[in-house]
Amino acid sequence: MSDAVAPYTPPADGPPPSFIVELSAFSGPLDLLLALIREEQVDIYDIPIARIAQQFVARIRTLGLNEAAEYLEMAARLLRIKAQLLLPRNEEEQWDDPRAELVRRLLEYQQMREIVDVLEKRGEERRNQFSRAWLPSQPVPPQAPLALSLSELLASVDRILRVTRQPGVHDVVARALDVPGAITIIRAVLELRERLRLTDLLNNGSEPWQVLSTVLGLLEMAKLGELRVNQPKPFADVEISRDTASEAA
Amino acid sequence: MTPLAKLLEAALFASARPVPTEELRGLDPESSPAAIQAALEELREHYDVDGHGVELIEIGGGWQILTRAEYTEAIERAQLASRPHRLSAAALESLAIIAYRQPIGRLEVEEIRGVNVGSVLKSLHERGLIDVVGRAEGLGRPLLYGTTPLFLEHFGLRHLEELPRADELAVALRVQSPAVVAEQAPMDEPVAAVAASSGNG
Amino acid sequence: MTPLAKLLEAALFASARPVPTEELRGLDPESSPAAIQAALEELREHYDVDGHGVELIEIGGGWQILTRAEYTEAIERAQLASRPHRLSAAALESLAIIAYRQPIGRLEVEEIRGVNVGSVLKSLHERGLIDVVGRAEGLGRPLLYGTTPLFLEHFGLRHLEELPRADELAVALRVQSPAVVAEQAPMDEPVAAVAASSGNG
Repeated sequence: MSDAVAPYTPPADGPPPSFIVELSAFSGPLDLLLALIREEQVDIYDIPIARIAQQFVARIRTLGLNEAAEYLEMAARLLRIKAQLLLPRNEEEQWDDPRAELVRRLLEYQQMREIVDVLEKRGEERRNQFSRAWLPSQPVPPQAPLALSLSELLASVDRILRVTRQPGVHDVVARALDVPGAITIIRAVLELRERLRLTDLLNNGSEPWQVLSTVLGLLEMAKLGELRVNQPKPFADVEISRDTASEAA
Repeated sequence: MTPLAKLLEAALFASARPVPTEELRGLDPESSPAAIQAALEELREHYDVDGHGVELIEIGGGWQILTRAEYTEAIERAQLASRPHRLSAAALESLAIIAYRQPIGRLEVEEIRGVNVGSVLKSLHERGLIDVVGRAEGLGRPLLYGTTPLFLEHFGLRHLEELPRADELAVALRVQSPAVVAEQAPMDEPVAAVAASSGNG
Repeated sequence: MTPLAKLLEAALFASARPVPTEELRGLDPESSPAAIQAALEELREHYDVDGHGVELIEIGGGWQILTRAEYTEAIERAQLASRPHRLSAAALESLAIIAYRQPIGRLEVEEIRGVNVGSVLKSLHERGLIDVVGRAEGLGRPLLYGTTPLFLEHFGLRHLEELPRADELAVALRVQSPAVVAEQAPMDEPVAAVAASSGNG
């Protein structure tokens, strides 16, 4: 980033301006992450998470993207991976690289960008040709005949049967919680931003154990006086803020 | 054709309205009005002499390319013939539920499909495939729907009893709402079996 | 030109959208598909060899007459037509995912892009580039999206297969798509597997 970019000052209060992400050169956190990986010239299969996470956090601060939940969620994810990498490993146990999922997503995203390039090129060629624009008004043709078949109707019956017979039953797999890890992440995110929402720390893909770890971590930190947790009304987004009063003390 | 005639053809084709001669001049500032006029004549003649399905005509001070009248009928016929209307998956599902469960109210259909079906029922009604056959008792006396003779005609059925698999669907639809079943089901038992057994009870 | 080529020209001129091949056949039921094809070739060649401002191309599952690219600038300068806006990066990314993974639900698009796509999908739907093509099974029966013929037209594609195959791209696609199509899912598939794969795939 050049020096020309003024340091971003978050607004004193009120919702963050929603156009920030639109104006940004990046179309999402994965885009930014890929750009960093390219800039740093690191191997995508062996990402130095500590370095990249630090760069990512620094960059979203510079760009003022830390008001966008998606970037913040990615920052939290990177810090979570970093924390998991620091955990002591048992040599005999099978170890899953915590970066694997991120690498898969980055590759998938990279491939999608290649398709975008193809689409952009083809779209640009097509944009340079006009179709017939002026069409004299014609009488409205009568309603087209209906195409219906019994097999289609029966296929619908099958679909309905399937749905009514298959209520959503999930297998529940117990998973150990990682409250200290969650606390590390929350601290790092709070470092970045004074107030945030619970949804900034979690995303659709968060697993139950991650949600529970985060919630327990929040409660623990609230007890320690590191932050305040507030829910304005039932089912509203949970708001988290740094407890500046106790910090000063 | 001369380059100017080709440019005029492209411009008239792309324009959303008939184009007056003065505006055509904006296409090529170096061409004189006489040159534009000559190119228009060239294009018109090309369409007429060479034998095209379209023609260039001047109307109300503007120029436009139109399809020749002799082809209009064939074009309309082809459009109609090639676009039979298909029912959406949503409409078919609602129609199937009404066929097997009639008379049935809107809310019941929505409960089974899990989505709002107001507009779907409206379009099925407009198509003449379902009709209001009565009103339920109770609050608001909601309308009840059933299929029409046109429905039978469409599927080549003499009467509703000819619809296959009525028993199967009737059983499935009598099952309690999925949420309740889920709570009762033992975790390791296949779901389909649960639904079937509770249906028979 | 032959009478059939003239008829096809008229029909193609009368439509702002590509005309599907079946509709072209409906223009003259007595002509064989081969004859229609030959007449299309004749028309295309006529436009190319004879030198016209327009050309005939195969696109979006049909045939369409379009102006030649070399005249675009002049037409735009004369304000007789204007090019459509480019799609945003967000819209293009979402479209690319939907084109390759259709039918696909909103959550899966969001998972790949890493951002919320609700408003993007809404605008793509309003522009007619994507449509709802079904519903997934499982909780809430989320809507599944697919691309439309207008998508092909917008990107000058004859059909979806014209896009590079996944294995031709530098990075290999994820092996299995988690989206389960209502129509394709086998009857006895346990729903738990569906819910699990779409939840955190």
